[in-house]
Amino acid sequence: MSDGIAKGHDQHTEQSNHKKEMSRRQFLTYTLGATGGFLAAGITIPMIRFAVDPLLEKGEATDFVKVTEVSKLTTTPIEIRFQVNQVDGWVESNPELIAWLRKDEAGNVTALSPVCKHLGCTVNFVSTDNKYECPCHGAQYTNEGKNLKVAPLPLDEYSVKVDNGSVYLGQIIPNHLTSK
Amino acid sequence: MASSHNKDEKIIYVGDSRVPQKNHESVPRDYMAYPGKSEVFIPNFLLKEWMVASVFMVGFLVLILVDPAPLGEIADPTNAQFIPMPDWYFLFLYQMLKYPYLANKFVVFGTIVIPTIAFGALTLAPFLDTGKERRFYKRPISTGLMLLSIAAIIFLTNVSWMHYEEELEAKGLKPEKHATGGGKKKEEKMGVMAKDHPGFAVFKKATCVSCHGADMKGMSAAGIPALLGVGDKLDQAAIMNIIKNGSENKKMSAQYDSNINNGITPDEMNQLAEWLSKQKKTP
Amino acid sequence: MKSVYSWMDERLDITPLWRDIADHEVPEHVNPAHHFSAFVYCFGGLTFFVTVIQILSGMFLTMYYVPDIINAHSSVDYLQNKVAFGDIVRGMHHWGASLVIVMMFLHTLRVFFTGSYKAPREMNWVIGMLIFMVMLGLGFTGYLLPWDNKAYFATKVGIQIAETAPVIGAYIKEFLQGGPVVGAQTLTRFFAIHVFFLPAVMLALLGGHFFMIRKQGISGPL
Amino acid sequence: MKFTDFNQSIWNETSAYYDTCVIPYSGLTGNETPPRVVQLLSGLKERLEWIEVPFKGRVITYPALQYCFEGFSEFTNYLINNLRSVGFKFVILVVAPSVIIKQECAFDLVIDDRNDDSAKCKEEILQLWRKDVSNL
Repeated sequence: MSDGIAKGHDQHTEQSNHKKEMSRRQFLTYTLGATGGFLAAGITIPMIRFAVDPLLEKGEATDFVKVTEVSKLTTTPIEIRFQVNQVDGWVESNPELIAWLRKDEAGNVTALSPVCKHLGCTVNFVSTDNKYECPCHGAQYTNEGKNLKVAPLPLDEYSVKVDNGSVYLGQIIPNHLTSK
Repeated sequence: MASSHNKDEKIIYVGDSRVPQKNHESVPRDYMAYPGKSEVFIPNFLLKEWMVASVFMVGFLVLILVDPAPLGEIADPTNAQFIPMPDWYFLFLYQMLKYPYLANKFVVFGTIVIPTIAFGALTLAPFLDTGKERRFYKRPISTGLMLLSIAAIIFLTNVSWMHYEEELEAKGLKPEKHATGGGKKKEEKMGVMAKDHPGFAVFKKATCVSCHGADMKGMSAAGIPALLGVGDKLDQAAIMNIIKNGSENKKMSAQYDSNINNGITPDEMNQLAEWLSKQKKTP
Repeated sequence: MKSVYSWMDERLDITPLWRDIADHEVPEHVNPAHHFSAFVYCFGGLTFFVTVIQILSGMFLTMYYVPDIINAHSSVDYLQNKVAFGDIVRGMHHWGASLVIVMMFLHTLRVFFTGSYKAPREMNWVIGMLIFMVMLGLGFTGYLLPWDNKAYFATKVGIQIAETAPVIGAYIKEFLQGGPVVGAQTLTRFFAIHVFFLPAVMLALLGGHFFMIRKQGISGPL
Repeated sequence: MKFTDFNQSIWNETSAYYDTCVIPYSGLTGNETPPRVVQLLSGLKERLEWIEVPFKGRVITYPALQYCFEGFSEFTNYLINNLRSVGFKFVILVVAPSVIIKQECAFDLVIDDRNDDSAKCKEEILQLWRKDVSNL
């Protein structure tokens, strides 16, 4: 762009010593470009790094939290307590969550949230009945979380990721096991 | 460029067909009127400007790295201790309001009349100072007024700043600089040291806890200092002295006897002082 | 690059525009390479340079900043201490605010003492003074935004001073505060003024300032 | 849930499910230093959470009793009667740690240092509810 101007300028000003002037002019133009680049870089690099910081931040367990090993799970659900450290900028929270994990016959890991869909009490798994039962108003759920009594909806699940023998839990999602 | 090589091929758009196309090239301004060597703006002169800008920028970045922008505690409208200070470039206006004929009943002079006259005169300078003469030493009135104003601004700013520093000292305050950010980071690193020392057990039993707290962070609002890092400032003997005789500013009274009465042995008190002297910021 | 330029030039005829902006001669008396004392002519350019830094760093700061009395302080604390280079970007904006005033002051003095404000450049001087006032306004409104004690009390004093104006004082106060106290509504107001209104005015004035400099040229040697 | 989570229409719809009322009791005497008060209240809060979280859909926490006073037992009996008349079947007192209730009172359950454990405390409440079913 500046080349264009420089050239245009040449044609109507300096006539004498054309060739020499060209090279000097070119040199100056390049130096100008370099200086401009230095100025621009000095100012914008910190700002751009500032802006893209969230991309470069190590995503340490922001989405999924490791809770246990697959090998420890059976077809009978077990209770696991875990903490999620949710940091959203300057808003930080560390809620403790409970999940009931089991491995079904095919080896798929499922994790249910024990919050009763009736009024929010915490349900427990009663192994003798092979059911989840709510202590408050007697709601019952199958081991897949399907609502049998009292509760209007099946228990929610956690999204589960299995990686290298470890189980990772993420967001709470509506139950999709029981619709199958 | 198309325009310079093949003039015929170039299409010139004229927004409204009724407007005749201007044919004259834009003519660069002629500075031949001024004696001496002139220089093209791009690239020769701009390069020099940008060199200056580069030096300026490096200095600017160094300033930023050396002195980070301050951030005080979150605004607390009930904080009666805080001395309000405007940005430095408003200080001279602020200081002006402290003088009797520009304050209280006459405050309009200080806030409106004088600034309006000053800024108004400055803005209208070209219409007030209409002489042809441009050299400042041949324009004694305008130059004199300007120098006087500059002197007044410097003087007022300086007085205002000195006054602020005196006030800070009188109230025993420190300007808030990095109240939250930097401070918090350091405090988190600074925990209670040497927890297995017997003095720690004594500390929890003794009267210290009720003011300085089990986390030893004190209560800055009530003027109770943190004991974290106390070993950096005081040694065991000095700490014992404060426990026995109270602090120098009399905010803390002597605690030794009441602790002995509570069943803490003198040996344990010594352990306490020794343990406190081990509370250093860096292990 | 060149072919893209020619392609555009063919359609938009931008070469004359560039010529107008860039293709002119600069006289010896403002060139520090000839007389070192001519460095005083750099202040205007440096003011513009810092202004560009202010605009850029301000734009980037709003990626994290929230104009709300509960979150403003934490967001500034967060962007300064937790975000990479946050201390530099905020430092640029904070110190740039002071430097732009210094540079503008020096530029004003240079123009004053060289008598450059005289005919035919009176209008440009007036516009320059308006820019000065807009800059002071930007400084005043920007000061409140971190919502720390210093910001809060300085603003309170500033508004009290504005209140002393006869007749309209109470209205100015109400307008600036946006409510009965310096609080949530003041902060959003100051934010809007600082980020949208004053910069818009300033860009318009700067445009006028530069247009006149190109049109009238720099003032001649003394 | 907390009493503040209810308005008239929510209460009209769901009151049948909330049959257990929890009264927090801090048992302050006035002798406590501020840090001690903080300690007591945070201990009390922790105990309340043992109950409030797992039994969220059945218990309601009412405003607390803060200071100990003469005639505690008469007053609480009066309080319990009134609460029952609103429809609560069970009234549970949750006491701050290290505070001891010496007087007799008619609470269905008192959570204090004797059952100072989340599991034990849950078990006691379940037992209380089961007793009710067996009474029917």
